[in-house]
Amino acid sequence: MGALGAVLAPFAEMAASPLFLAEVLIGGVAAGLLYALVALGFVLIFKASGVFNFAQGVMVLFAALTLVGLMDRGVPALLALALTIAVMILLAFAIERVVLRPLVNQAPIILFMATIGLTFFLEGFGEMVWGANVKRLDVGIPDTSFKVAGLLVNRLELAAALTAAVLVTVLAIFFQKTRIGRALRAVADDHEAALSIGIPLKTIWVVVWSVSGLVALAAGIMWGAKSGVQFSLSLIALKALPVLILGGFTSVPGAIVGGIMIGIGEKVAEVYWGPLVGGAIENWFAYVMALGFLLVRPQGLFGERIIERV
Amino acid sequence: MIYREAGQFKSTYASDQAIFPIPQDRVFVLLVAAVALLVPAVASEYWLQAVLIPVLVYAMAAIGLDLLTGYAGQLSLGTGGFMAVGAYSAFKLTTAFPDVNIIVVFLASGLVASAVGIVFGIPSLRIKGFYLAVATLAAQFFLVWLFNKVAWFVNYAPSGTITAPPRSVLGVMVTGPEATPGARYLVALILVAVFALAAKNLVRGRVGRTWMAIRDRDIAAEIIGVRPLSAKLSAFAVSSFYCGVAGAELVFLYLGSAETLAFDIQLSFLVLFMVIIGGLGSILGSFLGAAFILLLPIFLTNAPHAVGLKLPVALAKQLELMAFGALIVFFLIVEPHGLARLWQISKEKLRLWPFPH
Amino acid sequence: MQQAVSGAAARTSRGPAFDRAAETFPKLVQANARRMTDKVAIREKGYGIWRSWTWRRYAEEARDIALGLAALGFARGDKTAVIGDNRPELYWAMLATQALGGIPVPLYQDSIERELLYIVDHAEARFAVVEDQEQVDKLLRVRADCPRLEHVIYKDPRGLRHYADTCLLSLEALQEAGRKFGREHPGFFDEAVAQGGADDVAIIAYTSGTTGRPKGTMLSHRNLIATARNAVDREGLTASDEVVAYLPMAWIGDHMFSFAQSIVAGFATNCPESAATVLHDLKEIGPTYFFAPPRIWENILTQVMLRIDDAAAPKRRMVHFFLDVARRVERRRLAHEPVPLADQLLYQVGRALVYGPLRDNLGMRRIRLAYTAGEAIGPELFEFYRSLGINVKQLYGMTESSALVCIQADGDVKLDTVGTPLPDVELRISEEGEVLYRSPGVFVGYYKNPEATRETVEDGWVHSGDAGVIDRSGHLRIIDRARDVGRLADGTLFAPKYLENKLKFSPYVKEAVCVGDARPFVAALINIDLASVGTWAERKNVAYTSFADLAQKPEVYELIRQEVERVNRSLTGEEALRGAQIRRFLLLHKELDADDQEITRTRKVRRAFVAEKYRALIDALYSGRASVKVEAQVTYEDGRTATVRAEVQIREAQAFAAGAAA
Amino acid sequence: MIDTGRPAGPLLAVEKVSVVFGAVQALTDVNLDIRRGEIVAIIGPNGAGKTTLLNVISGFYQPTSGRILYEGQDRTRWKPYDVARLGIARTFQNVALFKGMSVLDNIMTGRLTKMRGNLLFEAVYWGPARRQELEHRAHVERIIDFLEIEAIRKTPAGRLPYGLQKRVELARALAAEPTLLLLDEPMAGMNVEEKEDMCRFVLDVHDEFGTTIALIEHDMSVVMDISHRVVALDYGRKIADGTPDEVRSDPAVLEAYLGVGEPQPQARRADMEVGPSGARGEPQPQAGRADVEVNPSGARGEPQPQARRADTEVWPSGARGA
Repeated sequence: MGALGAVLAPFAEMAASPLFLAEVLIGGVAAGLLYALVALGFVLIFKASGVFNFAQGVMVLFAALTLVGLMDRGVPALLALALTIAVMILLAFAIERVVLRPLVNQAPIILFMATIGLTFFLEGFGEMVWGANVKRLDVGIPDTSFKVAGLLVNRLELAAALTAAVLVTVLAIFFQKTRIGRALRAVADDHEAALSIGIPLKTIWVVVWSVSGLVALAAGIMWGAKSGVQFSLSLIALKALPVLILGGFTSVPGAIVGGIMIGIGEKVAEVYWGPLVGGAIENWFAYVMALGFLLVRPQGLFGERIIERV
Repeated sequence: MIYREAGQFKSTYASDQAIFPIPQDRVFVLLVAAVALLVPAVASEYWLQAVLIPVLVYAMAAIGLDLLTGYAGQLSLGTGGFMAVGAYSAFKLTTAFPDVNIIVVFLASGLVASAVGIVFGIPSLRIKGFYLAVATLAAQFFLVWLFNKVAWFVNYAPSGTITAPPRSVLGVMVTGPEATPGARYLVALILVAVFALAAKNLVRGRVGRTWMAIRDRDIAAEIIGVRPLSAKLSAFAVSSFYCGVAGAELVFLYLGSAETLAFDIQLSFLVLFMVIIGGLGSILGSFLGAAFILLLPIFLTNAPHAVGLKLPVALAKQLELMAFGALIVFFLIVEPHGLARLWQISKEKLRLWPFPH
Repeated sequence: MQQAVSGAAARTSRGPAFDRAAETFPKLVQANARRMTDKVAIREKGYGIWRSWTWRRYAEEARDIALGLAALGFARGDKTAVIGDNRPELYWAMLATQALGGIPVPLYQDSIERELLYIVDHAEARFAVVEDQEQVDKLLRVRADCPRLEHVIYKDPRGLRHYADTCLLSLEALQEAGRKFGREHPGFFDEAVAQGGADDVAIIAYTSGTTGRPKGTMLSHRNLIATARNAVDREGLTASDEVVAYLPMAWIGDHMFSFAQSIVAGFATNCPESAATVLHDLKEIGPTYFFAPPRIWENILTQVMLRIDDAAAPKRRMVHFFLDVARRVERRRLAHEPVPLADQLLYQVGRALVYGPLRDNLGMRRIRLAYTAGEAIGPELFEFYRSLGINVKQLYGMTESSALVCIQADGDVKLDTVGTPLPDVELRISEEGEVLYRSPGVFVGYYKNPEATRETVEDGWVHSGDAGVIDRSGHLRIIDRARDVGRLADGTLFAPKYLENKLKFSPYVKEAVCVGDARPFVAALINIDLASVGTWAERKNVAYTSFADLAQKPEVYELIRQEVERVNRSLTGEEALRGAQIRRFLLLHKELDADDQEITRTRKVRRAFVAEKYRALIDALYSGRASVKVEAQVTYEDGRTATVRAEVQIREAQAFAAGAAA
Repeated sequence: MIDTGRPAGPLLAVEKVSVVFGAVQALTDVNLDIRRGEIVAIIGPNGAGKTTLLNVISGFYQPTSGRILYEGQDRTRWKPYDVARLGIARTFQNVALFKGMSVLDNIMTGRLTKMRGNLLFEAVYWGPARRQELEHRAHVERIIDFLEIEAIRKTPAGRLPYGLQKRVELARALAAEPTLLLLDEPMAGMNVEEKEDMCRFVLDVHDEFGTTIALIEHDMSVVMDISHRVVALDYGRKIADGTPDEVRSDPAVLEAYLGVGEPQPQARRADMEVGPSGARGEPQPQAGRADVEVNPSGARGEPQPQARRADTEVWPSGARGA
């Protein structure tokens, strides 16, 4: 009874303090949007090239490092941003040329391992160029809170959430409305069909890796502004992975909704149940949550019923 | 070229299905075994401690992961977690029952890991491929977190580390501070040899075919009569057993003491690298992969010195990381099927020499 | 030049003393079963592994078959047709037939119904022991025309379960019936065997015949045993040798090597798993004793060269370098000249790097003794294998001589001879240049064809039909078929087969037919090798649609022209034949095919038939025209036929004067 | 026909089986009896539901309604691996060999239902585990001999030409010693010679082992030659069931194949040759049934797999020796 009571107690807590709950939920949504942003990077690349890009996390770090590094060297913020974008696009070209093209038609697991290799390389490279110490990234928005209808809202988190929301919308439009976006969707379903549209696979890969790089940059800026640009940034990729189980490797809406769900779930669990088990459960809770969800709904969030053919 | 196969004919299925059907290979294997047994007599302590022991220990883990990923086709990123289970089980068991032979403790730890592996293998019945890979991360993070948080696992040691207590086999100290590298090496060698043989036996027989059937064509396999539940969970069980024993060995024979950090996600990736670089679906590849992945950083660390380059420590570290990553990518491009395939091709070339194919 | 030569008198010291007059194969096998009870007599690859039978089992299996046949009413003198791939059971069936005083008649397994019908009917076979459904089907279809055929026994019951024909019986059931019969009639078998005598006919071997109907050559036990024993003695074969039985059982050579010699010497015969696996099984067994007609040596060489040409350039060059060294060394050895030290050293290196592995890969590493015969072997081909260290020797013989007349002795090997006579063999050359011989192996006569027998045998001397000379060292040298050797219009000697063999050494030439008798010059019809020319064309980016198309490509003509000129150049060193160089040639638009009767089933060109069939082409060769139109009937695999029209090109080839040899 | 002395009644009875995928009705009230010892051919245009029917029989799809009886026992909801243990084996339309394994191992895998497992014994390759490996190898070798694939037994299955792969797949199915053998287009994509071989093998299997065989086949000459009974499907419904001659002249079948009396969609493959070639009908240029036209892949009733989220293949398919 005691153990069960301890497990159930947080519900009473929630009911007792709805305002706090709301704050927790808002925090969860904000974190969730960031997860969604990182997850989007995965989804874009996976959808277009079938590559499980483990380097997405290190791309976040690398983008943020580059931006901060440039700003530290006195480059104006906007120019630094433009330069970083250029660097990320250049990186996409380099990856396509050096890693993807020679490995075309290899088994997905080989490509996956190659992206882990890429992770090592970028980590070493980033640190070599920009140094290994923690850097502050000032985006001009103070990390302070204000009250709205009795709720404590963090300015930075709000800005991050808004940016994420805007980015997600832009990407959705990009996929729905532009020619290349449609080609990207097609390529995910059928490589040959995509080729018949007339866009070379090579171009598609460069585009998705560039877009993923930009998404990584956005995530890097927001995360970096919040907790400083440091090595641990590359680990947020791991946080985005449960989102992929939940939302699917190829679903853009899945990544967004999944991200928010994971963000909220994780925050709630951390705040209300974490103390019961000594805390620090955010490392694994998201995974367990995603798995639990799968047991109930095997096809995931937006997956259709799977009909396998023989 | 070396092979002389004319006149080697098989008159029983047993000889036709032998692991090494060609006599020349049997001779070669015996030679390797003899050399491996004689190594402690000649190798320096550094080589034993820094190279040979870890190669053997990691090879054990790589075999475990290879059974799961290479043979049964279930991609796992939870190796570190399963190894942690083995290590902490061994620690708990040997401190609780100090009189039990440490080898028995290792095996028992493997069984514990095996049970944990089955539990975390359950999602494989529902999901495949990268979904499963991500799901196995749950095992990785949860298990490491568990051992970190629950002080019982470390016998409430304030440092949070587990330390290998001194234990002997046949009167020779094999773990703990007094165990010589040679003794630890021999234990690791014998364990990995025996279990590599067992793994080979498994994969060439009924259960191996079940796993490979699931890997190659899961639907056809099911229609042939393979039960996915038993096929996949047996793969998780056997694989985790190997990882568990490897985890115990890692602490008891190699590191001496460890905290949970030793079993983090990096370890999972390291072992996965070994399996991929070694060659999926090859027991031999697990050894080659382990050797390659462990020797590469040693080589990279020493390379600048060798050419007389003096680099700042931090820069050397970063360059090493870059070189490691770049070499991995390079290797995957050059030989995506791994060292075992290279070995196999060279062997075929030798057998067919002077013909190219 | 000598006109006659004889082999040494046979030694008689070997083996236990037998009553030679009563010696038969069944008795020898009984003796083997006593002397070498547990020595392996025969192996067969079946179900993926090699199964073996000792001499005791060999004797028992044959005995059960014999008793089974007896139970069916087999009478002395009855014939058993034996049809199928080389299978232990079929060898036993032959022995069983002999044990009962009957005569086995082996047939080619790929015979078409018409051929089968003729032989089964002519031989008056009452029994047939066959391998499988395929042969049963053929026999059942011709059975109406073979009234004497009563029982068809099959080894493999597969697909025959529902055949209701009462003449059918499985070998297993036959053996079972035999065992029962044996229990009921103890002593029957031994008595039947004891009744046999050395002069009983042991086999009727039908010769495929390059002309006319097949003739049934009757060979007695004495013929075969004496010949086998003489060869075994002279060549030093022992019970520990291994031979692979892969050539048709109906061919006298296989009968001699896999049956007669195996029984006489006690060595093991190995039967491959299937026709498709022969080369693989050859490698597994690694025979010590091997026979192949030039065609097979040639095919293997072509394969070797094609595979080596696929190797990376450095390796290819290395292999060719060492093969050249080997050839150089072998030439000196054959000429009994000293080999330079440098070459000796290089040869040792080459042995480690190339020859040894190559021999091993071909399954020829353990070969102590290998023969080629049937027709002349290209000297380059012969040199190639010998240079690898394979003891290939030429032999000469024919069905009428129990397969063997002459063999090159170890250490006395020449490129252009077929060796010296075996013990007890007398040899002479007739006035007309034809080879005549007399030996204990000379056949009893042609079955039901005394006229042909009279034509062939004169006072015990057999007319071989081959033109040959005996050289100073007593070696026989065959030039050609006696009736094919001709003279050009100007009187120059012209030996078509000699030229053809030289042409066929090229991997690109599969068959060649040379004409020139009473003509102003020699011309050649060449059949390209689709596999190797096709590969060559792919490498050269020459696109082609069919055999006919490929054969008429200018690039291919150029390729073959070089080969023809290579032959011409090599002739310049031969005094007698120098004048008969090939001046014009064409590439045939279709492959010569046994189904079209252009070549025999043993793949010998039917010269007369080809000359007649392609008369228009031959006329064109001598007309000076640059091309000729042909129509050909093509038979597709499904039996449909169609007429193909093609324009066949004709090219000139350069002739060389003496001393022009490179 | 083979008299096995078993109880009367069909070996397998499909009773009013319907299969629905989302909005697609793949099978509608299909009844089918497969009698012991017969060879039944299932024919029908592409997308008629033939493969779906086999999938339902082998337990891979669950029928939406209806029952399946095997030897009189209801086994409608059985899983494929349990169906395999009943003695039903099958081959697949697009060869489904285990490409990473040798031919021998592929066929050995077919004997799984006959093998018993004991991980411990297997790990030491000793005792019953070793014995069973060798015994089953001997059995498999008989099948190899039967199907004449001696020359390729150690070749990785993925490296074989298509025709041989089909033969190996048949071998794998035979290894299970099935009572009922389901063959999904065993001769598709083969040349004349390979087809003849395959026909012979199918007949030999029937003769030799008394196996009941149900096969899907397009080549009408093959169907006429080897089957005792022909069942025709169209749009997921059974439209004919009878002897080859009856079905050949059945108006519904003619219509399904040729669109006689109704405009024929061009997208529809009329790859069944019925009677003399003149009976094929003139090409019909008009647009026909819209549902066929919009789905260029021709698979009607059986939806293409959706972008399947749980099916990301990760390992190389190449052969891996160990």
